[in-house]
Amino acid sequence: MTAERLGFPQPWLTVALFVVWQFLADSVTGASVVMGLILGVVIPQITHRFWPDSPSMKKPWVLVRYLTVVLYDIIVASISVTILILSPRQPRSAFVSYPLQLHDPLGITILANTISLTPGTVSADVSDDGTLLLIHALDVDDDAELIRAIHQRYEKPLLEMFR
Amino acid sequence: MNHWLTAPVLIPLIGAFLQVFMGYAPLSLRRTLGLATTGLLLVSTVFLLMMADDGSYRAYAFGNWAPPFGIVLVLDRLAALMLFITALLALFCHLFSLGRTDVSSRQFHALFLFQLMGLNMAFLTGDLFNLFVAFEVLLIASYGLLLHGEGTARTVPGLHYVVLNLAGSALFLISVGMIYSVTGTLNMADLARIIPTLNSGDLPLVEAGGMILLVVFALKAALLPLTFWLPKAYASATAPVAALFAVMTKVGVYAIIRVYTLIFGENAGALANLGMDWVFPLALLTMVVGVIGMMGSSGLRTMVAWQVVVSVGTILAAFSLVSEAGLSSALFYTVHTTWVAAGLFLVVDLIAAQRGSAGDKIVTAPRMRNRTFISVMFMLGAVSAAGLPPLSGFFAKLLIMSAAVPGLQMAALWAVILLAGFLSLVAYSRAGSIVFWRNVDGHIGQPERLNFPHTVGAGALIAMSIAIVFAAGPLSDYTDATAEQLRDTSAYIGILDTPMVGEDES
Amino acid sequence: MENLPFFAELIISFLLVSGGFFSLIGALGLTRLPDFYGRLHGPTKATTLGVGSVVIASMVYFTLRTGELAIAEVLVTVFLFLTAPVSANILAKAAMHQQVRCMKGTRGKPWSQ
Amino acid sequence: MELAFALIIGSLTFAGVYLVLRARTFPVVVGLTLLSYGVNLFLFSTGRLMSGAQPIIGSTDTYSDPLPQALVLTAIVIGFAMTAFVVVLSLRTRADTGDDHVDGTSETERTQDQSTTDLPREETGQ
Amino acid sequence: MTLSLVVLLPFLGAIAAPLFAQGGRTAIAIASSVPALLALATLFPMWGTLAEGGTIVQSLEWLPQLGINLSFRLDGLSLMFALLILLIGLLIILYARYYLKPQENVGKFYALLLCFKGSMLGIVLSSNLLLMMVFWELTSLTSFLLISFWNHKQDARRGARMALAITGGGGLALLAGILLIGRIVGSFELDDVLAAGDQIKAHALYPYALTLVLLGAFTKSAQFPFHFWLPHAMQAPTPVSAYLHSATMVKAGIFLMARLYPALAGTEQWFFMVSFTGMITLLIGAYVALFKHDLKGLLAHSTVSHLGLITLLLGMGTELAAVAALFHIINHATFKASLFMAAGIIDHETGTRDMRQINGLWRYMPHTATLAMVAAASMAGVPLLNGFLSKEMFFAEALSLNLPGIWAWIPPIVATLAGIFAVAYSARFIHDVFFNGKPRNLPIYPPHEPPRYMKIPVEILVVACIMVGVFPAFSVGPLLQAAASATLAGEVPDYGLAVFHGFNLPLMMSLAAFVGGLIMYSQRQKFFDFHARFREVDEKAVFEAVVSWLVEKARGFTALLENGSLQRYTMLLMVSAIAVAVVPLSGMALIGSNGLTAIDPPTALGAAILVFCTLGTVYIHRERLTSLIMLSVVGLLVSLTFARLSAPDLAMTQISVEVVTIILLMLALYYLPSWTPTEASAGRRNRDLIIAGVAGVGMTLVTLAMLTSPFSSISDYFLENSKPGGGGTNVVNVILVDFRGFDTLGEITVLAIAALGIFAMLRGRELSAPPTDGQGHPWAFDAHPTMLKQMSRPLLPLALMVSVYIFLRGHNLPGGGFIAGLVTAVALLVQYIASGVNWTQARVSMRYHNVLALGLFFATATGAGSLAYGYPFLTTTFTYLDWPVVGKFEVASALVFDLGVYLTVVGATLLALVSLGKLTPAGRPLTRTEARKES
Amino acid sequence: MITIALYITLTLVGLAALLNVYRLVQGPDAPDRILALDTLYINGIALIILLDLVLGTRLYLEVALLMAVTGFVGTVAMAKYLKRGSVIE
Ligand code: NA
Ligand code: NA
Repeated sequence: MTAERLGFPQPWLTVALFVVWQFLADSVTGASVVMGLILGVVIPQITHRFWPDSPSMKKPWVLVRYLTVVLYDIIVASISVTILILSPRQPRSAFVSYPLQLHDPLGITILANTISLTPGTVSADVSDDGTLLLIHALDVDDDAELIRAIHQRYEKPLLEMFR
Repeated sequence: MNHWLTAPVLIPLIGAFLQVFMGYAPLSLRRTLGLATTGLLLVSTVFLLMMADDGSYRAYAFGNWAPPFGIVLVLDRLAALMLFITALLALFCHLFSLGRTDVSSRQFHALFLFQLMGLNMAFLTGDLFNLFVAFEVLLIASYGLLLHGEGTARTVPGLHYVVLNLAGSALFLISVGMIYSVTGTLNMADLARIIPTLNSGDLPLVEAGGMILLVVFALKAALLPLTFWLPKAYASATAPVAALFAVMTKVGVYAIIRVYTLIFGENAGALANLGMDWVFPLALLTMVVGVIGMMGSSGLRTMVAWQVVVSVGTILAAFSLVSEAGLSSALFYTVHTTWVAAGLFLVVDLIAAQRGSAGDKIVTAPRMRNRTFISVMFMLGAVSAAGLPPLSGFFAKLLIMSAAVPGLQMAALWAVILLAGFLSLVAYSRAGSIVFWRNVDGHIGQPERLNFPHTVGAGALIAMSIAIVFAAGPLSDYTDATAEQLRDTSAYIGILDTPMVGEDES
Repeated sequence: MENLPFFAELIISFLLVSGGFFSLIGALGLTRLPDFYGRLHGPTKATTLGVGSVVIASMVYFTLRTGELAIAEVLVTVFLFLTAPVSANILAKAAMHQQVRCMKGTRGKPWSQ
Repeated sequence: MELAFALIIGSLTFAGVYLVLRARTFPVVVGLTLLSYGVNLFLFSTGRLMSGAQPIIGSTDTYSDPLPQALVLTAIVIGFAMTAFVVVLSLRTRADTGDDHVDGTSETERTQDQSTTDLPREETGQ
Repeated sequence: MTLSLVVLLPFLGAIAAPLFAQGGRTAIAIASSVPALLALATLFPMWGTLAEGGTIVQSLEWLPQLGINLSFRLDGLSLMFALLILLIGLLIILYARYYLKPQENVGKFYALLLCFKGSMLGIVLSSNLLLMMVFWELTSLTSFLLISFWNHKQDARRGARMALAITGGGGLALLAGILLIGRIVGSFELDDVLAAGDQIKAHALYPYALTLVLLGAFTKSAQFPFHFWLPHAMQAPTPVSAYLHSATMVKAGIFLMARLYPALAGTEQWFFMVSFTGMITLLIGAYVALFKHDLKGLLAHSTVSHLGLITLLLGMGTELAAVAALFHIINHATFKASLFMAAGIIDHETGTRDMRQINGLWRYMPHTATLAMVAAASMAGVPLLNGFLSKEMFFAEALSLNLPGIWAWIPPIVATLAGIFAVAYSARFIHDVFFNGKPRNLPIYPPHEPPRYMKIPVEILVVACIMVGVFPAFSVGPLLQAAASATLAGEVPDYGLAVFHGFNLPLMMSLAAFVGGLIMYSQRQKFFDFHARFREVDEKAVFEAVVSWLVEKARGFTALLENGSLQRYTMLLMVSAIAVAVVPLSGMALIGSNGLTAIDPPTALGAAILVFCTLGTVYIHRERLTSLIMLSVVGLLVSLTFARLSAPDLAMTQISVEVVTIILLMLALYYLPSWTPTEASAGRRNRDLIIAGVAGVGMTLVTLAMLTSPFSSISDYFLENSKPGGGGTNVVNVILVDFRGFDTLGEITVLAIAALGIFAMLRGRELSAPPTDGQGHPWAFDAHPTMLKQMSRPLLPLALMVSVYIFLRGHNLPGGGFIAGLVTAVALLVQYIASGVNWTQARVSMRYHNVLALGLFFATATGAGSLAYGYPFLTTTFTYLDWPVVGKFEVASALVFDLGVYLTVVGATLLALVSLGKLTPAGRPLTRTEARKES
Repeated sequence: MITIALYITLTLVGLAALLNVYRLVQGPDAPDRILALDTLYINGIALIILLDLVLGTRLYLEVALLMAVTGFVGTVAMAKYLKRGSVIE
């Protein structure tokens, strides 16, 4: 609340925007910093009403670790998918319903995205009550194993961040 | 540079976006502002008319960029005349729209003013591509106005009108491209300067471009065979809109006159008088088809719509005589027909409002209220439109007929004009006697009473056909001067040397 | 284009070619895999990754060539990585609604929308 | 290069014109869109074709003609406005006539109701 | 300008008269006679000059370009007619006072009557042919209104329209004729025309001119074959018939022939056309008159016949004949007017005009009877009455006309024959009305004499008949002399205006006619039986049938062309464009002097895909979604093409417009069928394929030729001045916001108008949407999927930032207000897609109307700002600032203009698409759970 | 070396685009086509960046950025149409 009055309705967003502007400006100069700050403050003022349930994130360092893991997995995933695509054998596809422990919708979304980007899985749907996540696995034998892996590797850190 | 030149564009533009701002302000306020805008516009055009009458070309270079690089507005007699015709017409149409038309949508006044902005832009611009933009402005506004109003009658004609004009715009761009791809310029004066100097290898593209451009303008002007979108569209539009549209076809005519006197005129070397040999016969055919349409109309609105077609044919026939006299007479006739046709649209609307379910249909109905006033208005309009003395139409046609030089052309022109006059006389007298005199007993639910805006709006425009008679001398002096000025293309090209602000000091 | 150190050129070239390669793989997946849900995997990963490596190549190239930071390209990749899963998700939902057939032998079945 | 480009414009024009001549609103709209693509490309090409010659001062040594680019940008915007309008108008036509035929009704029906319109004459008694 | 006053007075009266209508019939009658009296007073002093054969011409310039001037001329001829018009006019006014019923619209009647009088005076007094033309058509119009005075009567309406069509149409022919004469003479002034007689007759255009002029004259004066309108004009109130259709208007044609006699007469063509027309008319009129049971019908046909007689006289081409014609004009006017009035009285008093009912009125109204009988006798040509004198002259001329051989006999025989009929119908008028037993069931019985004053006009006229008949030289001699000299424009032959010329051949002919006529009347029953064999044609019905036929054919023809098929109209447009372009392009070199350049494989591949998808869009256009997907591939590739060919701004614009267009079409597709039925026949499809094919090939060739030909444009100027003059390195953007900023202003206006138009078009409309999709699946339930919603949240701030970025760099690098605006718009659209209209609308603080209006305001205001510094609209300025930390940066007024563009784009795009999104029928379940609850 | 690599990459991406077009034409279902379209957009992005590299300029980068945005939005709109009919409600 006070944060809002200070003009930082979504501090994390302000930070993010500032960083993004530096990227857009291709460099960190006086001008880009000033402009980045201005926009970082002004834009949330305009848009915060469009993000009512803005994230309340704890332990941001966890995010960093998480991201590196994901990036690594993406590469691996791509290679495995590549092999699969090139290999003649029929893939063993399955639809798996994943029981969610996360409640924060953003958390769920991040998880779903991660799943879509990593080993042969695409998150196809989230139940309206946000308890189930439907996953399509391209090539998997053991659904339980898949669920466990996802929980260990992704949902845990996310649970740390969004609790 | 004289800033007044921008007035006819800026006044309606500003008026229009104020209307948008005030979308939810009380209607009375919006009306007052709207009328004030059109009134102011009329004043400014009168001012420009007087200014232009010194016979010089005035250029206004936007952004202080010298032509041909920047866009210029060019004021000459022709432009001033068209501006004035439009502004006067607009004022009375706008007046007429108060009460019935402007209540059915908050956008009406804005669209109406945007329409005027587009028209004036088209009349003033000295840049070919900017002419395209102007056309788009006035077209999109006209789409909005045409579809304005309750009911579903105008939807399909509106769709036809829109689709055809979109295709037309595509053709416009193609022709502009063709011309630019050779001449490398868009400024009309510059084009007029360059085209006579082109070598034969470059001609085909430019000529083709010029011809396609003619087709585009012919579509706007509803010249045969591109006529048939018009009657249903105009007949289905609300009265003030239809009346205002009386000038829409004239924009096409104006564009033809401007481009085919200046760029492809007599001094265009190999491309001199491009396409005029197509226009003359088509114009005559347009008149014939138009008057047949009048004959066959089952409603008064349709009849007047066809009258518009006839008048387009008449103007272009006179123009394609390719002579100063012909041009002058064409302009004189334009003044007359624009106002009178518009007036007729409004009068017909009054009639329809008096006849209950019979509306504007040419059928018997119970005796209408206010018959004397309305019937006199109708008769004056009809007599003038049919070209009978003593009203403006007669003198306009007389000028056109005496502009023709003896020969086959003259024979054809006279024959068609007189035949058209005769048939429209028959058509109007038939329609009038059925509508006004053939009454069945019974009474009409609640006929609308004549109110001030309606009476004045319609009356004034019809009265113009008398005013023109009294002003015939000065008016034809003006149109003569205009024709003379238009044929002196070198003077127009002279605008390329207009000094920019700051230049003349240094 | 003026010369860069061999090592840089090598990296850039590798990134480029692998980028093209992954794009092609994505397309192949889209072409070869038997059912829609299968095909969904190709683009979401391979093609995106392909663009990713091309982007990095370009960043490296321009940074080295101009000597000043050239990082704006990152945003393209970031954006793609953020949106690709969502596209996949909503497409999957669309497919399930359309009752697009799954390859035989698929365990489990899509939800009704 | 020129040949390929010419063929592109030709095919866009062909496609556009053919679809514009269709009887239903939707193909007509698609046709108009294609036609405008073709026209925009044509207008753009009146400055002739160059690669890597973007008219941004200092970015190269030879610049392509910027004027057609500006014109096309205007044309695209206007074309967009017009497309939007005609799309909505086609919806309203559907709503008002219950049909998505460009003439509101298919030709056969129209010719029927035309023949039934009666002709009021003086001598037809009241 | 006293003469113009004479013409003007009646019109002024016409305006004034109705004001007296309240004062009753007498008041208005008196008021209406004032103009005529004043006019007479004005003319009177001029008699002096005319007596010495002089003419008075007064002229005032009006429209020199047309050669039409307000010039009037008074000479013998015009004076004679003017007097007829004025004097008889006075009598008519008096007569009408008693004829009209109080409850009738007397104001209208007298106003019209005066208008007519003015027009008629205009005709006879004009000294400029075009001016005369004006009045000529005015008489047609006023007579139209007078005939239809009782417009509740169908016959009146029809008769009026017929008269208008014939005389008005003839007027148009006359106009052409006059214009030709003007061409020949080089002036429309009567003096010049009359002086140029020989020149005219020698000219190649003379035959046409004469024919056209005579067409005018014959139609007006009811000459065969145009005579039929006159009898039907008798539907008018009797005063009108008496005035217009016997005394004055119908004489206009004759007047014209007399007026132009020196200019046109005296040639073979004149002789044959005029005299033969006259002869036929003379006979037909006389013959038919005998069989009319309607009093006015009889008189009308007799009028036709007499007009024919006068025409015949003018046609003969001899001076004496001309004099006779003039003389007969006077005489006919007097006796026929009085007869009409008498007929009117009878009608008035008996309630009918049918001679089969009207009998033996002598016993009831001896006074009227006497008057009528005298007048009728004059009509029959009984000696000592004026009719006799002119008829004698006519007979004499008919004899003196020396035609070759057998032809020489025709005129006298015709004359005598006509005379016989004339006597016969006159006899009938007398006997069948006033004697011949008792009246049969008259509507008004017993009839008696009319009011005293109603008879006065008749009395005066009858007296005139006798006076002229007995003392011709004394009564009309001078007037006739003056008129003759004016008509013949020079020497008048000496003609004896004596009552008795001795026992000569003409007298014998008169006697023959007299005896023959009486015999014919006594034997009338035989003739009636004979005549009854031919069924009479009702010209009104014929006319009406012709008009209806015209209307029907016209309607068919129109429906044939204007068949309401957009496909045809578009086809016509395309074909026209192709047709006009083909001719010039046929002479074009396929490949220009620059020749072709090579293409690299990837580009070629792209081009191939582009062409393929374009044709694909057409090929599967009936599967709408698929064709739409194809379309967006095309859009994507067009964007790539722009990038490939050095147009980054266009590439960005294209791609962002593309997506909005696609969303738009998706929105639309929801309400439309998802597939297109096969509408057209194979023939139609092939036709269209050919048209499209020609267009495509044409554009290909044009492009090819254009691209390979050398080119130079004004653009170097932009490249040079963009940075120094416009302060930007992105030349395209500088052109848009500066060099051609006015285009951009127009462009955003278009965008704004389109959005407003769309909003207005959809306001308050509910569109019905299909319950299932194309394959018949019912629509899914969850409207706003979680993942999409979540992703859309951060998207908005990011997109806004990108917009700012693209906006700010636009002036120097690819980008700008328009693209930035579209990015913002798209980002907001994603909010609408992901979270719905209500959710988003609740969070948008400003009405899109105002956003776009604000945009227009910014653009215009920046433009107007320069006016303050005396620079033209849209003049831009820029400067460089150098701030600590920030460093050096540019501030340009063009940026504010671009901000206007940005706002307009955002406002317009969203207003359009959102008002489309709002159409969705409310109350659809938004989630699966909701849906389950409902079911 | 980079030049060669560039042309190899261009060819590979070109082939990829070709295969995607094949899928787009082939279908069989609307989702397949939309997926193909989405992938084509991503190829387009790659091509633009490659163009930048070929030309040695970064002026076309924003085109790629916009393609990323619009490609996503277009896909979403089409997919939502398939599911729900009304893209905006
Ligand atoms: Na009798
Ligand atoms: Na588009």
